[in-house]
Amino acid sequence: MTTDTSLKDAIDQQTHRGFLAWLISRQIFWILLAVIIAIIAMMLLTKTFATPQNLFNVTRNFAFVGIVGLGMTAVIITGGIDLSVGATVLISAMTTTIIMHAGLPITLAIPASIAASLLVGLINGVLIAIVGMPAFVVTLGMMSIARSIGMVMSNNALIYEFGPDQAILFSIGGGSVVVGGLPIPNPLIVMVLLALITGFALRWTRWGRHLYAIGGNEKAAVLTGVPVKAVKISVYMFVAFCAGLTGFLQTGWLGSVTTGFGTGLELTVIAATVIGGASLAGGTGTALGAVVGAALIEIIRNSLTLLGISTFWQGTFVGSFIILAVASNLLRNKDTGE
Amino acid sequence: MAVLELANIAKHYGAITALTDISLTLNAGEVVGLVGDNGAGKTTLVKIIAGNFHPSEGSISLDGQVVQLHGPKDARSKGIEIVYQDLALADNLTAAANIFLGRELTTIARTPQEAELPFWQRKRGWRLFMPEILDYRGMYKKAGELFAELKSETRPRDLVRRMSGGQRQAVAIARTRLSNPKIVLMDEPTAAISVRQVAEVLNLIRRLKEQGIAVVLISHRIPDVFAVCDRLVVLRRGRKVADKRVADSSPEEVTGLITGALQSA
Amino acid sequence: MLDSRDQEAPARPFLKLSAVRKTYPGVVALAGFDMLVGPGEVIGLVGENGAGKSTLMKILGGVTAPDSGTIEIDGAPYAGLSVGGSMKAGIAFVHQELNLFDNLDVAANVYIGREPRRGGVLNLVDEKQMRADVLPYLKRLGANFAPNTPVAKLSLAQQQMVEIAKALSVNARLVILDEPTSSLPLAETDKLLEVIAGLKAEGIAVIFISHRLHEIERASDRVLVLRDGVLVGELAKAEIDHDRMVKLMIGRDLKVAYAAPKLGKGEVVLAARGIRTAAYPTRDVGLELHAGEILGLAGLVGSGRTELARVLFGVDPLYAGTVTLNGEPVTLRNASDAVERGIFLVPEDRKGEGILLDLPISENISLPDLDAYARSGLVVPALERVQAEQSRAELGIKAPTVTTRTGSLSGGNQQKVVLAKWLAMQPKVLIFDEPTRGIDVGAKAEIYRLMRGLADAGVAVLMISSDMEEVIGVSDRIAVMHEGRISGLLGRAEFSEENVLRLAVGKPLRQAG
Amino acid sequence: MNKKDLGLLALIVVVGFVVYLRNPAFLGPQNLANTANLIGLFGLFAIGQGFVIITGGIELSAGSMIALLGVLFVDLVGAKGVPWPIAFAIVMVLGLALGLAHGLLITKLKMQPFVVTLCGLLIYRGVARGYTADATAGFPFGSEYPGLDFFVARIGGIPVSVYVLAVVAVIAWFTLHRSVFGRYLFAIGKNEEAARFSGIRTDVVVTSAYVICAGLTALAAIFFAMYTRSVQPSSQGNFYELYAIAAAVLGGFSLRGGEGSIVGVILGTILLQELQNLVNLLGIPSSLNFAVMGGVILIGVLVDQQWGVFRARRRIAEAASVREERIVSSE
Repeated sequence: MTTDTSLKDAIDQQTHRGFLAWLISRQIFWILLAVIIAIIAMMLLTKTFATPQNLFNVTRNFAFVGIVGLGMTAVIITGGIDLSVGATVLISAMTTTIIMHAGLPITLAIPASIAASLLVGLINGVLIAIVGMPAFVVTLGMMSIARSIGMVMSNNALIYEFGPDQAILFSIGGGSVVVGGLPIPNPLIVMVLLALITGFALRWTRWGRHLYAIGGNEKAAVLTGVPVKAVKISVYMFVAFCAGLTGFLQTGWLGSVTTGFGTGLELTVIAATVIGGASLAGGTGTALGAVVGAALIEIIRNSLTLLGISTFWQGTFVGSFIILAVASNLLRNKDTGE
Repeated sequence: MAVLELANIAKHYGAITALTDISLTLNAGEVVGLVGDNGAGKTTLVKIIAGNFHPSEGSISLDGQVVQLHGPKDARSKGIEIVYQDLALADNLTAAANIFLGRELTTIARTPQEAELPFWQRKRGWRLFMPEILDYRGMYKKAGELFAELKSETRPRDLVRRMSGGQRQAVAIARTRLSNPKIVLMDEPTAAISVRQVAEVLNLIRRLKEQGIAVVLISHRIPDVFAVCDRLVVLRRGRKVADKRVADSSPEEVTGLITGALQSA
Repeated sequence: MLDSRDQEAPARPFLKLSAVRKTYPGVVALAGFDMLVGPGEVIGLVGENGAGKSTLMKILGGVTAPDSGTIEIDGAPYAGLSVGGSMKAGIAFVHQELNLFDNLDVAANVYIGREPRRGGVLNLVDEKQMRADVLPYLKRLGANFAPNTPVAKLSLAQQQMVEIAKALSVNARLVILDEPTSSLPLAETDKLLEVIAGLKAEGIAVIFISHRLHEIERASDRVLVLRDGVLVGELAKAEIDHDRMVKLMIGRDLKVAYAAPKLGKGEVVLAARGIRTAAYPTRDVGLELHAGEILGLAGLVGSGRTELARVLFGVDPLYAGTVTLNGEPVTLRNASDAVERGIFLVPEDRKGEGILLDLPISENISLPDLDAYARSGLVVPALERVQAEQSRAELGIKAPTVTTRTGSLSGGNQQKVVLAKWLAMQPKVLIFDEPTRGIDVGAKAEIYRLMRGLADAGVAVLMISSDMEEVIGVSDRIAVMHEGRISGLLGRAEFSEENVLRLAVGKPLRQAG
Repeated sequence: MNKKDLGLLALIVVVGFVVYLRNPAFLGPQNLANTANLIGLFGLFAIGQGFVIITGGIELSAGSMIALLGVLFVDLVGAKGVPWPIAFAIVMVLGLALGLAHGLLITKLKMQPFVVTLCGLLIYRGVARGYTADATAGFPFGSEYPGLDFFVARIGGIPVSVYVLAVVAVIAWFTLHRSVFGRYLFAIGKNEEAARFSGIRTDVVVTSAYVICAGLTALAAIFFAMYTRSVQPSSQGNFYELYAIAAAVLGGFSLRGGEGSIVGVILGTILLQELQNLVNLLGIPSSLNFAVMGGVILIGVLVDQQWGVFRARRRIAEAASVREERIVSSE
């Protein structure tokens, strides 16, 4: 009957746009394209880029930014921001270090470092969601506090001895799994798993849906019974968890911890998520975006090294790239009248 | 039997009295217009019905049973739904996502009723072992049915950002239908939309009425109240000054009652 | 003084727009708009959202420039105004969402953008001067707050006064009030209308935009109605009334000329008795439809008219009651039962239910009766096209070819395609549900003509319509529905808007005399 | 001065007094002059930050800008032998140009200030390090630059930077609180759309705010370069933007825009420096430095917010009592 078919049509109706049109309207598509072009260019320009060793390094380095970027994306989707992730990485690393340096087993260090990070996230979340302070101010304050607590914990010294489980620690953070003859660094595996989980959660769970709702219209979310406070706290704890994971893995990779650990990471991570298409106004962002954004940043860094340009220029390139990406996105959307 | 019965409701804030001795009954399938000037107590009364405020005196009965409403969530679980004036929609989500906001269908919560329960109260059984995943198909389907029921042209997959005022109203109203409410409170649904969209919204209200839902319509627009309501209640300075069938009243009389030119009717 | 009294029209319009046009990608916001505003005139401007009001306001406010057309203010031509230019020319705005800065005080808000300055390198603001300047304006408006009150502490109505004081302070010659009453409580609206009268008395022109038509009615000297970027109506003071405005706004402005039936009332073709529909399962509804007449079916939306039509067409189940066609009872289990017997429906939702937008005209017409176009089971497109050509000529369907995609036609021509498909099958009963909704003025008249032509050919026509003018103008009899039953039948002598309305809301007719 | 500023001032006095009791060196001339100098340096670009925050924007690149411009200044004077007034002019012009670029990206391309200035942060630091190959820029050993000492001189025992700050603050106060331009800044921060409809050229005003901010930052950069004598491109000015934002937030600026005062931002700067000083003088491990700062920011905003909530409640109560009077009088 006519009514039934029209109802079915209405339900099945997709936005009337071709796949290609949809694709080129996505910032992430262009960024992915840039990544691929950069990789091809590097393979042609240098002999060193495509070597397993270099790729191993690149993927491992970007995994750290990617892991935190996944958490940051979730925060940014809600319209928030977390400036304290770098300091949280330090807290996690310091906790790991101190526990293992004291000769305690790694099975204690892992949960302890994650717990310490979660605590930072919990405090952030409570101050933002329950007390109602602006995220920028809270996490800015927390960044100072957490970093300085990290410094106090280490007593400002370089620690490079990790007790009896040192080998396990190093093999987790710095090791790799050989797949088909290619060594895949462990952090990359963690990142891929986490990206899959995050992507899944954002798209398929209530929690993910609630993040987008809060970023889109927080008041509406409150009025429709979304547990806004709980979700907000959980999201700051999630990003802190990601930071904690990174702190632990990075400790294992570097084999030593200094107080400068994770300095400036928050900005790199925010840069990665913004490149990946998340808007600081909230309501948009994807897990894939965070990973691709992080990859691009690392490839820029690596390319500069291989091309013999000082890596100090990295910030310049990354910054310019963000401006380019965001500006072109804005201009593109202006054309389509959105 | 009356769906909702308010008996001698009063609300004081300290020494200040916002509402005095309000009694009101609401029957199934009845549309009651609640009118009054700003500050007359409409908002307070609605917030009491919605469970935001506790009345200082008096009682609220639902289906003949005296109840205490502990907050909006409790009111909602007892069958009272509210359409807020600003509609409370998330622009970046689809119509279906907005309808199910806060009670998404998942592999575990298969029906809107189940989705409203806290997760530990949901029936699980063997489903416990499944991951809880959003049921997009189910939500689109149910949303489509709701729109069809309301005879609205809104499509479940459209982003709210791209919708007209009338369609947004349809989304907000469809949301209330999800839980088979007995009472829907609508706060100024026609305040900021065009003439044609007003007609659409009034039709939506009529659909609710047809389905036996009692509607409380708060509005400044007297013509709308007369177009759709069966009965109207006029508040002035926290008191009920009139409660009569629309057929027995006139816009002039109501305006007089609101402004105080007429004392009571 | 003396000669100004003699003149009919204001000597020189303050504002004159001619042929102003503005398009945005894909949308014509204003399509050649003309307007004259005399000094001291209060003009009501109404129109639906999207009618072009806001574009017009943006042009007058200098926010956007028109694509073409001229603006004259006090005789001086402008190609496009700038924000500052519009202000200098004496145009002031009071916006719907009050554009006040609640972190500043009243005087600062009134003078924002053009503060009196003490000069110097830093260009300091002369606060004292500013506050002194604001005071007389506040007094004129009867405001009871001081110029240095923070705006955050004012009520909505008081804030509105600040906005109007701002308009006065620029020595505005034209004040544009954009939905000023939408957030005001009822009692304070009167105050605003007084202020408007005051402005008028001082020779300041006012353009008053509102959806609250009663206020427009009270305040305006003249009303302009915008629709789809075109001025669709202009009402002088005496002509302003609520219904006229609504009709102009939503586009039912056609004066229908009643054409008397040629045949006179014929036999009863269709009789429905004791029908119960899903919408009103407890109410009986019945009506009789004669050959050669147009029976108007009026009533409020939701009164059960469409449901009745759908039952008669067989698409909705019949819960109770009987339908007889030419005296014989018929069972209508589905639409094809109805179609077989010559009962056709032109549905309200034309695009969804009436036609298939993606098919060519010819295939839409042949669809219900494909056997007639088939030879040994195969549809012969040539036969379809022959019929379609014939229909196109008969009904005046404006389309390049009969194989044109139906969706690309205008609303009126789509409706003709729906009609054509039924006319090709010798209808006995034709039911129209809101036949002219969303159809432009010219095409409407043609559809009315076709309906009358059908009736004259002996077809029984049932027309559901919410458009009062249409019902009264086209029908030979009117049946009015109210909450699922026929609340009254009117003969031509009894036709009036009041009678139809009374029946539609369930009140008895007033006794004549 | 409003109540908020008075509260801040009281806090500064109380903290100062407590520190003095624990360590009298706090009020010694050497310590005072040193702290005053730092207040002067930080105050300069904190005021600039204030101009940006009042429009509802943010400037994250101040620290990197201080490094880049500092490096350039030292390099021009020390290595390239450019006379210092010319180098000064070049650096100032460059700073203003960077501010202009930020302003234009924000107003013309409608990019978020956070994104634009975050990129500025990355870019300028990168350029500074790349340009010097991460080597510290300094003056040749033993070289003398007559006139340059002006930047680090003391007049009557008070560092020049304090005088400069005083002059800048007075001008800024008049600009923000008494001038037409300042009025527009407040208006835009509250409601940009409405400001545009009031005939304010919001693009120009917002861009000017970023130019002013960058200009003051450039001035501060030169002072910092002269203060440290050599500029380490990787660390000079690190996190200084956060100091400035913290000072502004403490001084009553709202990050949403439209609120704030010059007196407030200066008091905020003073309080932050005083706390830094406190950490040093009281023998608190310097690693806790950041913790003290972060804690102060958090507590400051928390108190301010709770105060706001309290005031809002009181206002509702007042409004209610007025209404009650009306009801009583009408009956």
